[in-house]
Amino acid sequence: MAARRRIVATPAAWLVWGAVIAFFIVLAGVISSVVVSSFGTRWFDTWLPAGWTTRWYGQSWEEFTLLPVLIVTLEVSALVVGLSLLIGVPAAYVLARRAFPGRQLLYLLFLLPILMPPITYGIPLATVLYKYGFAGNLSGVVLANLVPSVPFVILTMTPFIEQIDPAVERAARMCGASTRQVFVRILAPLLVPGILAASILVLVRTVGMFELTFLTAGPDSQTLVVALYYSMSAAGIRAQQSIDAMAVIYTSMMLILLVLALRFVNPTQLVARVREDGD
Amino acid sequence: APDSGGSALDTDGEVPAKPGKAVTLNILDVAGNLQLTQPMIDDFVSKNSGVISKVTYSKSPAPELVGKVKAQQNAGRVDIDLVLTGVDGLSAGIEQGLWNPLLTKYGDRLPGVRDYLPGAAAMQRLAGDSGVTVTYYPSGPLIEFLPAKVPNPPRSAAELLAYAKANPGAVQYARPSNSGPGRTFLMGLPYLLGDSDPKDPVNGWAKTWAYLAELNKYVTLYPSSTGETMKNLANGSAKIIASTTGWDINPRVLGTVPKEAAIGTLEGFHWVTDAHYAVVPKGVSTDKQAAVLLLLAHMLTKEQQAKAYDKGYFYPGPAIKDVDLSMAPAESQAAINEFGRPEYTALIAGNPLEVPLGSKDLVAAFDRWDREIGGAKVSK
Amino acid sequence: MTAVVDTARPALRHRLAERGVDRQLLLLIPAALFVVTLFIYPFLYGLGLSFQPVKGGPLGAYREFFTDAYLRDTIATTLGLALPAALLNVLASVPIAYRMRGRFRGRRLLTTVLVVPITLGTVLTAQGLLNFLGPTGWFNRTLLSAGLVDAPVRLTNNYWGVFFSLIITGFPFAFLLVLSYLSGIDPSLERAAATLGAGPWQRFRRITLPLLAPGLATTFCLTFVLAFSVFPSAVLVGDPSGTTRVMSIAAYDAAYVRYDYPLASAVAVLMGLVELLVIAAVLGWRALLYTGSTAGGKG
Amino acid sequence: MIGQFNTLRLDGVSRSFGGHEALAGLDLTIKRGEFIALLGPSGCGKSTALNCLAGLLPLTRGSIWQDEARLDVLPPERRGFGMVFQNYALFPHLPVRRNVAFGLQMRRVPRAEIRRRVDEALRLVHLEDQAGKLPGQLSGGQQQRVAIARAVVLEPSLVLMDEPLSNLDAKLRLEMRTEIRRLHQSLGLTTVYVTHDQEEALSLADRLVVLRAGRVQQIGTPEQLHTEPANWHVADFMGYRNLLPLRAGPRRGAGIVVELEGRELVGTPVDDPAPGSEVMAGIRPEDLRIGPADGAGVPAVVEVVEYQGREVAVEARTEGGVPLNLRAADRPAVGDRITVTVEPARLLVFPAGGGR
Amino acid sequence: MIGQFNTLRLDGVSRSFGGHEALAGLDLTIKRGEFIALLGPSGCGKSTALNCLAGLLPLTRGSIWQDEARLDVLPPERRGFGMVFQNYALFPHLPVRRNVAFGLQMRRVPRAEIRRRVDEALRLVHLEDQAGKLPGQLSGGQQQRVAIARAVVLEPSLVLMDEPLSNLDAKLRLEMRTEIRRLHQSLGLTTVYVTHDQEEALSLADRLVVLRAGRVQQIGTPEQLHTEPANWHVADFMGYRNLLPLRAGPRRGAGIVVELEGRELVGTPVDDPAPGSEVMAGIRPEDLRIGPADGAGVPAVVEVVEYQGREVAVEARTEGGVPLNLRAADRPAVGDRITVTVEPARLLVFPAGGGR
Ligand SMILES: Nc1ncnc2c1ncn2[C@@H]1O[C@H](COP(=O)(O)OP(=O)(O)OP(=O)(O)O)[C@@H](O)[C@H]1O
Ligand SMILES: Nc1ncnc2c1ncn2[C@@H]1O[C@H](COP(=O)(O)OP(=O)(O)OP(=O)(O)O)[C@@H](O)[C@H]1O
Ligand SMILES: NCCCCNCCCN
Ligand SMILES: [Mg+2]
Ligand SMILES: [Mg+2]
Repeated sequence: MAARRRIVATPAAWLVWGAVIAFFIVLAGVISSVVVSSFGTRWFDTWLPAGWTTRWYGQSWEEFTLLPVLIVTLEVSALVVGLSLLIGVPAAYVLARRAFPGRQLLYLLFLLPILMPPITYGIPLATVLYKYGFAGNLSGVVLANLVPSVPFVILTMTPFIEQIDPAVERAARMCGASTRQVFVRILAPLLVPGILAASILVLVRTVGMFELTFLTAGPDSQTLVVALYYSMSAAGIRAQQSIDAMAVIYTSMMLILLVLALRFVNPTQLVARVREDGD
Repeated sequence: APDSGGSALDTDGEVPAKPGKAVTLNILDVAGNLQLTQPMIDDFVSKNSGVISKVTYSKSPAPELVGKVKAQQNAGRVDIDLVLTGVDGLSAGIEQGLWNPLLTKYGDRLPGVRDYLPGAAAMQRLAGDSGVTVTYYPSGPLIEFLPAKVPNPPRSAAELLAYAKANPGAVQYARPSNSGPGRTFLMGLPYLLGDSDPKDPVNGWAKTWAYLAELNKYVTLYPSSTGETMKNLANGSAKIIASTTGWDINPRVLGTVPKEAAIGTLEGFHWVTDAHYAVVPKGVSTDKQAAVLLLLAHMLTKEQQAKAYDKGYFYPGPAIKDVDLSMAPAESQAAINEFGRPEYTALIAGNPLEVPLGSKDLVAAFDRWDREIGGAKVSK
Repeated sequence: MTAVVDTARPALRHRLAERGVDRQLLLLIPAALFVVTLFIYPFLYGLGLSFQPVKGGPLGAYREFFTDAYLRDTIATTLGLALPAALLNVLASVPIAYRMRGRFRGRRLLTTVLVVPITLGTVLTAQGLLNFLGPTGWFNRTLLSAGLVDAPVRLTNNYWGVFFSLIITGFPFAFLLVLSYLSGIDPSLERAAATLGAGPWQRFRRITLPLLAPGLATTFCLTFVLAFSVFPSAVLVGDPSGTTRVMSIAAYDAAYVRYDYPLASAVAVLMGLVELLVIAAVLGWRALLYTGSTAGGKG
Repeated sequence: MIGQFNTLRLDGVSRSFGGHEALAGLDLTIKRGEFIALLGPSGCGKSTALNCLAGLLPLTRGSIWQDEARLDVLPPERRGFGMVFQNYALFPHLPVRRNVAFGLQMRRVPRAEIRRRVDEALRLVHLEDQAGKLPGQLSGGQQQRVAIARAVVLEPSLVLMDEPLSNLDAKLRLEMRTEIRRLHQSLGLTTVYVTHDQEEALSLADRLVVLRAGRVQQIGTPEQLHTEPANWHVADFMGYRNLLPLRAGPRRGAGIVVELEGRELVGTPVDDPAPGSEVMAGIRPEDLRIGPADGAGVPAVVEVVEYQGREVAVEARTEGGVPLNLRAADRPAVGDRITVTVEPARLLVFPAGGGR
Repeated sequence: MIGQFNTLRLDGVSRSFGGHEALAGLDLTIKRGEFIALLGPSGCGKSTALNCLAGLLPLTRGSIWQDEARLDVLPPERRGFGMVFQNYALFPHLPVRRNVAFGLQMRRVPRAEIRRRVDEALRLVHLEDQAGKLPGQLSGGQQQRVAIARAVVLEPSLVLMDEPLSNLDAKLRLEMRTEIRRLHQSLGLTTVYVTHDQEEALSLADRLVVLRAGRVQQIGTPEQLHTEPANWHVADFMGYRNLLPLRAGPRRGAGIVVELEGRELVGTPVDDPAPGSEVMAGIRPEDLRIGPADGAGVPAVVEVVEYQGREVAVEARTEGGVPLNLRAADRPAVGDRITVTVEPARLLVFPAGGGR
């Protein structure tokens, strides 16, 4: 429609698109400078490296036995995302829909783990987990990562749930749907954008969570970030390029996870809306 | 605490000469030491499968080590059997009482400790009985530059300051708490400047702090890692950086610094040495302790120590006497022959060796540096 | 007898239900249990630790924090980074997400690309910023060779380096959330507003924004928390002993360099407290807003 | 799930919102197979009553019994009722077919049977062609029909319908009305039906419940309500458009005399209004007869004439300024002078305070 | 903003969704001050037409002209129309008062005047007491009234109403209907009114537009539509509930003969059906007369009797199985045998294919 097209061309629009483009330029520069560097033999005061190689990747791969590390990372993030949704969404639902005494207090309780840096509770948490035999293996890493993830899900999901018309749920109940079925059949599909957003956020946080993972991981349950932080900040000499290579591996893995996540959920729903515009 | 009983779970008793049955050893490296010692360990395991059936390696930055070991010890389930660490992790652990003082009772099972180089022996004294020095190097402080850009490098601390003044932004060292060369430079200055007590950063470093404050006026940037300074040297945005023997050779082998980069020393400098230690946390079973002792004894033999030459990572590397480069693996010899510097032998022999600060003093020095030098930028 | 039971019990249940207490609250149990067992105990332990410093009595660690300007100032430094960054992330997301609602070719691609930076992680961002914006990076090279500047612009190892990294990692979060919240708003409301004479700006300002505001508040809180606890990039691309010495660095130093756990806990508790104050302000404001279904009627 | 029942008893069912009583003490016994209509003006509590019955709103007071079992403690999904919502409440993410199938899936009906019953239900509401669309792509009336299909496809023991036909056109409404009755009978349903359309209520229901401001005004058969409204509010709602505030005169036989602008009218008293008290006289438009200008009745002037097909609706005003609504077969002109009369049986006289 | 106009011309206005043509080539000229009703079955495109006019849906084809200015290129907010949405589309975050005030605020009306006009509008829709509530706290009918108030408070040059009374009770509907007409007249509005209720359309509109499946079937005054439907679809929709598929016989005078189960009936031909062709005979229920079992008309048996107040609706079936809908003043019993007759003027005979 002509009227709509005109809106697109307003100065405000130019400003927005300009900002988007600037963001993309910086982003592209940031990413490609790392990728280029990770494939460079040596790169001093020039536009591009002197030569090209893949040996930095080979090196990191061997040094950190990355294959098992990647598998562990995948397992941990899948479990954490799944469990935190399972635990967090119902709680978010109640907090969003119901008014009951103590609601504010509970909300605050759920807020705390996100606010507190893991330094405060990481070591005692690890001690508890070691005591009951949960740490030093996958379950410990998962449990520890759930501590900030569950509240994260609750916080992100609450506004999404508030947006859904409660009449739709009532209708489902009248069709005989139990609470569980209302969740699975009605709320979950309507909440897909929110669930997706929350999962991605939790995923990123989990894959990037160094402290809690390190404190609770055993030799077989290290995730990628532990290796990455090592290469980045441990004592000793490491070629810039091998850190770049690690960072590229980390990012590629996250990208793959993102793509996988989008495969399981229809990608259009990332930005879909329940009621489509008339147009 | 977990249910105990049986020798595999015995942690305090007599350590047998050999483990009852082959053990799995979990090794945590927080110092980058495995680059030097993993071939030694693998060699041992391949020859002694009856002692150690399998080794798992994990790595992490040093600071978090204490928290992890503490959490495990508090819970009574220690699953890290051997830690390879630098001075920082070692002394932090000693302060927190994390390490098993193995050498008090079983020092005689490690004949290699009697053959330490004088510098390594000094480093071993820092460890008391809590750790065993496995690799050693004299470190620095050195300065590094590209001869093409700095034809007349400074030869003393005063000249360095003058150079910095003449070329603002050209002199660079990384934040000491994040960088080996950075802290070596810091700890080396009191000797260079003739401070009253080079071992007391709070009361004995008057000249050093004054010098650093003056230098700070011409330093634009303290990167957060040595790697950054190396990159800046290579790309020309820094002209003179702080370095050590290892940081001189290894990055040029790796190609992150041009081969033609040169090193210099400042007049009257003392080496501030460095070492890596093997430590065993309290709470590791006696069976595993036995295996560790056997392993360490193996690592402290000459043939094994020769592997520590590596590619100059910790140059020279071996902690015991009479380990010649010719005993090292061919690859290692080739790298050092190409990128090493013959003058190191004389420099090492001809300058005094000093042990670094203990962890408490070092932390105090970092803190003061952060406040007065790095943090001074805020008010500018 | 039975009659009494019959009328008394349900009556209580009704009274409770009227106050919002019924079986549905059981859904909270897993999450509450989880947080209590795995967070509260360890957290109280840390809290307790902060009151047991090596010297200076129970409040010694706190006193140390507030009397030492080098520690105390980290609060301002952190807020000075986190507040503008979080604000910018949220504010920039809104118009962009708002534009993304309409249908146009390539919307999905654009959205996906905007979300990609989430996957970068702090290390790649830090490396990339150092490489790209550093003194000899492509950015400065371009400026220099175009003759726009004659010395490299310093954008790394200072405030701006950290700020950029907070934008690059934080913006996609904010954008993703805002876009999703936005898509939940009934488009017929804006149409109704249009027929009442509201132009695009008014529609946005009066209808969409108020309905979006609760989501924006949440988004702000989340990005703020992420920015507030910034650690690796404050070290890597910042100036960790000076302009970007944030609270988490102080806490980290205390815990992992000085092994002064009581002080570290105290700093961490204060971090939480400062965050809580900001968030309480935002959520308090949110509580004043309309937070309900964003549908406009039936259908 | 609870199956068939013999009676459903609402016992003092009440519901407040904040301080406001939206429903106050509803007593009603519904027999199996009955068709009950809840009728009343907008905001009187009809939807509230339905929601209470469905279990979607907790009661503030009162109880609901299904035979001897207490029902109000059960959650909605365990009551086994079907419901058509006033605002449709369709599942926006499911296409029409799956909206309708939803309840059957919940009840684990075999796939083939679901298919058959959904097809049947869609045919019934004339939406076979729209089965694949999402609710957002349907017109208002189409959405409403989906809502109906979704409820009846379950053949529930009790069907609750909240103005299910309000968005349909007259023709379709008649058809759907017939369908609903057919379904009610053939499936042996029990139905509670909320409507604001008295005609719909009269034609469909076995019994009507008239509500006003949350209170029951009258419960009775369609004929009772139509001919013997219990008070003038009910009368007002049941189509007695002319409600004249007058003063009661003496009784005359079974009738009562009231006076309008000096003319005596005889009416039928309801609820025994005291002589001399203020009363409300109610007359339906179709019960007012138009006579010539010099006729015997109350003189008035035609003000508005509205075309309504076979008849016209006339608004006239008496000399005293009282507006009257009438029907006429042939069209008077605006400004015509007429006289108006009414049969005593067709004029009801209520106490003015009336209502509960 | 565009102010008053003299004519508004829709020129081949069309709108498709995907392949489906929801509105096809609507030509219509609306004169200032006119009251137009859009009428048609559910899903026929009424809301679509309204949305196109409002600027909420881009046209697929055609154009809209306001006097000589092209209108369809303007965004909705620049057209200056008011609209009542079928689904209300109330702003959920604003209380009733501020919902109504919204448009005035957009037009920068002074505060005091906003207050006055909003109060007035709320009084008009009987919502003075609910002014402070949020839409979510209102009943369906109350919400609909807010939507009406919100649109008319602007006194716009054109008001578009999409079934604005569908959720109101009969009494309130009549009142609101009167209000809408009063507003239309006193404010000099031009109104386009979508409804599915023919009675509403007949009584309110100056002209009616009947749509079917997106196409205009007939445009005319209420009387034209009521008495002279252009084809049997319109008739169907205008209350000719009995539509009998028959075969055309010979002409008889102005009339035409059709045969129903061996009995000849005379009707009025519409659109000149060819003798011998298939035709549709349309009769309103109220035009069928009931005679005694041995009377002259078509014999039938009473099947359903439905109470409707003063009259009853009767469904009867002829011997040949054809169902007939009738009205009766007194109540026949189910199973009664009757005969049915009709006046020739009241029986319309259409070609069977009819419609566009
Ligand atoms: N959630 C609520 N909060 C406050 N008041 C409410 C709420 N729901 C309903 N009410 C009020 O309760 C009264 C009864 O509402 P209800 O929906 O039962 O009316 P209704 O009879 O169905 O009307 P309609 O025919 O217009 O749909 C109304 O005055 C309404 O404003
Ligand atoms: N967004 C859409 N996508 C696809 N089809 C649509 C969409 N909107 C409307 N339609 C279809 O267009 C046709 C006309 O719809 P419209 O809403 O104009 O009907 P209506 O005459 O207003 O009906 P009602 O009286 O039931 O409200 C319907 O068949 C409907 O299914
Ligand atoms: N989120 C904080 C991650 C801390 C990583 N520690 C790195 C050690 C630096 N020496
Ligand atoms: Mg209602
Ligand atoms: Mg419509």
